[in-house]
Amino acid sequence: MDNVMSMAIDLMLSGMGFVFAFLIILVFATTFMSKVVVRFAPEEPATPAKTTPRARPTGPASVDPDTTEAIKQAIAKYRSNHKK
Amino acid sequence: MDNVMSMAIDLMLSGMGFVFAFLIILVFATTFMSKVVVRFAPEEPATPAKTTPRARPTGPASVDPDTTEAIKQAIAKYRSNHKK
Amino acid sequence: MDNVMSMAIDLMLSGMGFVFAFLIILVFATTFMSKVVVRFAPEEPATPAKTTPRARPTGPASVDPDTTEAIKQAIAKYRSNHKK
Amino acid sequence: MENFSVLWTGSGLANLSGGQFVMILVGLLLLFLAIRKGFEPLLLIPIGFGGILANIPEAGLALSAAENAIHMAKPEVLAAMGSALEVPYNAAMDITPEVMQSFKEAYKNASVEMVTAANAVAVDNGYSDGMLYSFYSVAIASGVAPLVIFMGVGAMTDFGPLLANPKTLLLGAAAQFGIFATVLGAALLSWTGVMDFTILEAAAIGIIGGADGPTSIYVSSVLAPHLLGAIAVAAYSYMAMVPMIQPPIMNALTSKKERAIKMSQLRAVTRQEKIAFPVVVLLLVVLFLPDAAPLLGMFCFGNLMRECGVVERLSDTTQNALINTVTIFLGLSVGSKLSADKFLDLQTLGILGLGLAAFAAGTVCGVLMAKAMNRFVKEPINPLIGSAGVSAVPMAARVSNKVGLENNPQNFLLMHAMGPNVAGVIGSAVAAGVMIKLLG
Amino acid sequence: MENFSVLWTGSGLANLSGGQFVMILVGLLLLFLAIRKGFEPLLLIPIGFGGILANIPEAGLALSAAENAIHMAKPEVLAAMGSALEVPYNAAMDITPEVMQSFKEAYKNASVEMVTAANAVAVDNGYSDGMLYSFYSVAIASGVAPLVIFMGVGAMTDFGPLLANPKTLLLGAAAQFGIFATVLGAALLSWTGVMDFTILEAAAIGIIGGADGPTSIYVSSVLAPHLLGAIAVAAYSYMAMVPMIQPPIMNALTSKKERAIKMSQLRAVTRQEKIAFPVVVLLLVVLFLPDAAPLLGMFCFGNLMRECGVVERLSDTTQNALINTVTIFLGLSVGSKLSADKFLDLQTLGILGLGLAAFAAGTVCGVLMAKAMNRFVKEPINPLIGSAGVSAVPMAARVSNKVGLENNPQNFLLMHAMGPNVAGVIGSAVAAGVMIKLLG
Amino acid sequence: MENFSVLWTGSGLANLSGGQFVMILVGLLLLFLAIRKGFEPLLLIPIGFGGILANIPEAGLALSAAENAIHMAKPEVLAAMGSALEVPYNAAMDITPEVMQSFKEAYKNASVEMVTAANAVAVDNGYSDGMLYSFYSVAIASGVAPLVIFMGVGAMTDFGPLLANPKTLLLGAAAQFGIFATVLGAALLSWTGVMDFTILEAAAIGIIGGADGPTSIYVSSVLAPHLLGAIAVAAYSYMAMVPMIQPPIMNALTSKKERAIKMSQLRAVTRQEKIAFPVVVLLLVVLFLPDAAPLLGMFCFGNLMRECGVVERLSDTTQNALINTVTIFLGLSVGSKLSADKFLDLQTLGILGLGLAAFAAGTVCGVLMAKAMNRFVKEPINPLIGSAGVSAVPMAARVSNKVGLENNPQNFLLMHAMGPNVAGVIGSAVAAGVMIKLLG
Ligand code: NA
Ligand code: NA
Ligand code: NA
Repeated sequence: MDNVMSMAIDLMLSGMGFVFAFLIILVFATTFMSKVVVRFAPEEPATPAKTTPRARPTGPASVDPDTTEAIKQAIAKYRSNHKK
Repeated sequence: MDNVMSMAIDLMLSGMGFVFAFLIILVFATTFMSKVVVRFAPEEPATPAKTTPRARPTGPASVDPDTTEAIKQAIAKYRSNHKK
Repeated sequence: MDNVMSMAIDLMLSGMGFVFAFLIILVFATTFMSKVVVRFAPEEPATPAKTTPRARPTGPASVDPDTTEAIKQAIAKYRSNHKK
Repeated sequence: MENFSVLWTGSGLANLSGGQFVMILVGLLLLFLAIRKGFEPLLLIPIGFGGILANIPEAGLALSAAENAIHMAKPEVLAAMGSALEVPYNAAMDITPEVMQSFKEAYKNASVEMVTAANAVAVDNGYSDGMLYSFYSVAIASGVAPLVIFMGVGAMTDFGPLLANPKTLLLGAAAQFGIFATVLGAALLSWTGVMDFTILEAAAIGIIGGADGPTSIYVSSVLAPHLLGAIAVAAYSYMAMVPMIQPPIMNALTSKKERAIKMSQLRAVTRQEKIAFPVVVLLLVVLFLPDAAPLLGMFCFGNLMRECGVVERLSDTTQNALINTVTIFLGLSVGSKLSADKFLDLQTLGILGLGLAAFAAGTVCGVLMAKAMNRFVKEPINPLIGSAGVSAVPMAARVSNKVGLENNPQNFLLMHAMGPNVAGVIGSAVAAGVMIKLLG
Repeated sequence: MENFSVLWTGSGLANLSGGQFVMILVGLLLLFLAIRKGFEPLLLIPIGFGGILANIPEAGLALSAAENAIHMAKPEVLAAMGSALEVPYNAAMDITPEVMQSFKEAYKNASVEMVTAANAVAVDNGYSDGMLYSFYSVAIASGVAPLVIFMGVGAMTDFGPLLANPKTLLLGAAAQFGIFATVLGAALLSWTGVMDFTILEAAAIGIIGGADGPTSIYVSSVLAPHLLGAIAVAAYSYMAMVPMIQPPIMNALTSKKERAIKMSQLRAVTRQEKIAFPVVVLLLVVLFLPDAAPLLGMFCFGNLMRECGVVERLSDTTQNALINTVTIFLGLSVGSKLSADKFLDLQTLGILGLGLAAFAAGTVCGVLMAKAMNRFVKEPINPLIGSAGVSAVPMAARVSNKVGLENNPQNFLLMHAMGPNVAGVIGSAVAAGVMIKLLG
Repeated sequence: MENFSVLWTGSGLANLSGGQFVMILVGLLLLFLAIRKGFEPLLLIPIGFGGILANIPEAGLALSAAENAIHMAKPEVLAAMGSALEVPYNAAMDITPEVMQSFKEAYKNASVEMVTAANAVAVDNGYSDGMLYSFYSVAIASGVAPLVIFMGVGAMTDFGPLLANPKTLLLGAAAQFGIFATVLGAALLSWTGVMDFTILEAAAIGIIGGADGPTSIYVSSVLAPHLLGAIAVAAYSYMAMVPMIQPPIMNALTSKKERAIKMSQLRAVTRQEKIAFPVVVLLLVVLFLPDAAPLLGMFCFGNLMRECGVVERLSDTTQNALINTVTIFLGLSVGSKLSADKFLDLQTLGILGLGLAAFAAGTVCGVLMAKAMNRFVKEPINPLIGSAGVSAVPMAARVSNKVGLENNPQNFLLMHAMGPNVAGVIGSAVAAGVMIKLLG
């Protein structure tokens, strides 16, 4: 029994220590990564070029965002009403 | 051979007996359940409150049913024409 | 080593031979099949009757192709914009 | 060149047996019926295609690694297999048809441990399980595919019409007589010496009368796996032929006046009742028939997901991607049982004949039950909806509706027939549970 | 008639034990909470339903073939099982409760080889694995279902708010104290003799404090599979109760002024950062904690599929058909662990109590960490977002937002709270990795 | 503290070998190519990610339970493993690198029975199969994942252009020379002593020239599983590089005038022809090449589901949820073969070089075949569509179209090139069948 207690304390200390260590390193790594990205790979301006690698099955550019939004809402509505 | 025949007769009697017994009990259980439900959990009026527990992903209330119906038909049409 | 070489040559000869044999037979079989089909099962005219065996979930005929195309594009657009 | 002779001696043309040829034609016929005649295409296309694949000579797609090794009959491999399967054979002996037969028999009757050992030997010697055999093991031998499909069917079933008129459950009960009449018929064929069926085989054949694909496959995978191919083909074919089988019987057993009975509109059913119903069925299964728990449990689970309204994404997947995926592999797996040596047998003819009798008997009892009930209930029942009790959802209900309209163009029976129709699904699952309990 | 007596003696009514009755009520309660109260229905409906199925008397759905054979206790089968499991028993001996117990013990402690042999004997004698047992083997014992769900969660997670303010990762770290405090609590109960938990059990219980379903299931399947049912039920129930558990704690630990702190709007995050983040996390896992690789690896993989923008079809399937399918079978499998003999135990009470403590402790530490950080950072943090560090995505973040709005109707904390919220997912996966490394 | 030292000695940083470091960079490179350069992202993202996971030190994600136990090398466990694998070792002996090597060799060459026993020992001692190893077993070792993907590809393939001009099948045949030329090249490297390939390995490498992912994976899983990682990476990478590899060859082999040949519009193809075509292909497989039955059977089945028009829900699932799910696990499984000790080998360099040669040789033969055919047919063929015969659907057809437009802005070759393009899929499946028949 005593053994379980001391193992639990050990587990808590090493566990919390490790969790904090890992996430602190992650804070630094993330911050560093963001700086590198912003420096070396600045976000391309929002032109069609930006989305080249993105899979665009068949979508032509002729549908404006408002229509898209309307369809989006309609579909959401449709789906929430469906199969009731 | 004779054995198969008598086993089949036994199976028929006990099988049909059990099927009827089970479904007759189910008739009573269902009828009773319906009474209980109607008594203790009357259908809430058809207000939005009714559908609270129902998962509504993102659907805003601003799309009227007619639009929904139009979209629904359009999608059905689209899907039936697709990949021919 | 020599053995590998001679086996590779054998594999190439029999492999290319078989591939050509199979696809040449397929050319004839396909041509023959097309003739049989055109002869005995001529394409039904492009009326609704044609699509009878095709599963059409719910799509009524009241949505015209233009609408379908618009929806199609809108959906494609919506999908390509989704989850950016 | 040597390679060409290997290719030739291993080709289908050089090995095609008459049985395989016939079975390939049967597969093509199933595809034709499915595509051109609309016979249950969702199942018959995978079954038909799987049937053709299973009969490709030398490909061994429907055989296990050990069966493939036995078929290839290399002396040294056979010797190793022999020690695993306790067949007295050594590599110096001739490979006679009797030797081959004794290996096949030994494998069929071997214990799990011996089967495992034989397959290990086969894999060590470079053989592997055929593709369809793998599908069958995962999808059907484990029992999982019919259960998942039953869950999907549950998620697609609306019990509203049944709840509005619960006494139509009795029509679903009566129509199950088709199942047990068929068992009796099979036993009779056995008794009279026309054919030879064990009681297990008779029961598995009987379930065709349940008019419910997954139930048929589940029961025959438990009671008589070797008949599964013929039973599944018979079940789905006759379900597709319901519009031809039922109307003459319905017309013969009813008077014009009975067929014109107009039923009052069904009451509205609340959402809570629909949620509670699968739970009630489940509890009755718990109390009375644990052996129906896998089938009815998954069915009720699917229906609860459908009705509870809070897990729509699970319900959607169950009704679409999941059931479709499982249907494909279930169909191919059933097809694996259409190999010539299993299907081209006198028993198959018996199964096809008895299956037809089963549908007819179920229809008869459903209609007669409705007529009998009319003596006791005040609100009369149109006996045409009795035939829908065989299940074959929703085909049988549509047939009721169609025959009804022929007699009274204002009389729409569809919703009324949906009650006994879904009751038939429950009824045959109960019958399946009884048979597995008593024989399994 | 004999058949009727077989049906009766095999019925649930004749065999229902008190424990099974109670567990069926528990299953119904879970269904009620899920459907009427909206308690994590996606998981609790399959779990509750699976729990009922697992407790159907005589159906043995949650038992392996060998366990079913032992339960049925036919002398000749038991004798064969005895030789496989090294239990001294022959068919002539009486089957006393002690004999049954010794078989159960022997099976539980048997080596893989003996288990295989026992199941082969059972299958040879006509027994088979129960449906839920098969689901459990494939979905959970293999570890695959929680990992696939974690991949799906990764594909549904937006790390944008976290990337905009990476220091909120520390809130996610602090809230993991709930996990280890619970381990300590379980050890304390053991030490004081109130209950009896091994360190493995204590650790598995602690992970409830991670407020993350798949992580809890994964860890308990590795460390303490026999507690999996209770742990999963506790984890999902308390996650559903986050809106009740957290607000009082948050209000008690903060001043009105702290709760009204307005946080500045988050900066925009570029697509490249979102793509790079899962790779960065993966590389840290590679360098520092290989034991978290399955969980965090699949999580990062899902997130990379989401963000990279070139595999949208894979990402869509991961977020829909795949995660839904796996959720269904995961839930039913968890339900298989709700059998009366495993669940109705004093330990379950302890687990439920400790789980509640875990959530409270995590909340406390998250809030206090936020207050502590305010002493060091110049841009003040509203301590209400600290509670979101327990994860329970997105419920905990919504609670932060709601409590914030109660104190300052203009203060929208939702996006700010999403940072610690998803950080909590990473944090508990790291904690899981540490525990598996040190104890697994 | 002891725990910290356990965590440190088990961390990646303390165990990362040079080979693992390099392979993680390779994985990152594949991710980069997939995301930024659009190189076959659907496969290369899972493969690259899986490759990184497979090289996480100490995590053992790509190893079986027994391999993990051997790697951890606890004396008492090794002793038990030794008796299962017939390695002379007892717990008192030193664990030298030679001992470790002899265990690894023994496991690699063990019979199925010995492998089973070794894994049972490992599981009894607390080891388990790595996640990626499990995925590989289920997805690839069973052969099922490439077959299901092939079914999906069949369901996405339109044979219309091929049916309109069946003689383009010959272009698909000619381009398969790439496969056999590569086999010859690998044999030549072996003969000259530069590298060492067996005929099985040479054949598996050759299939890269088929330019068809699932076919490559299927063949190498049968003939040379240890090369599967390198072969799959080469196959998908070169497929992505088709727009770079092919145009120079096409321009070098054709005159300006040939490239400007305008082809007449394709005739309309009826629905019945499209339905009959997969059945015709299947029947030819039945008659001539049973060993191609798994690949071509599933391909034709998918195509029949697509075209028959009565099972659209099955076809939809096959093309979406099912193929996407399988792609994810296939990719991760392939990644499991990118572990440093398997991939960082001189053979991999040979495979990459030969793969490039294979694509080039296939392109050359396709173009030359088209030129040769022009001597015999009256309706001239633009030789640019010959290159599409390598398959790499639809990339190679697009390349034909693009090069065509550069020479004649009015000449749209896309539909004409789709014929040889899909013919190439059939052609390489036939070649795969021949190689499996003669060598498998
Ligand atoms: Na039925
Ligand atoms: Na957490
Ligand atoms: Na090809």
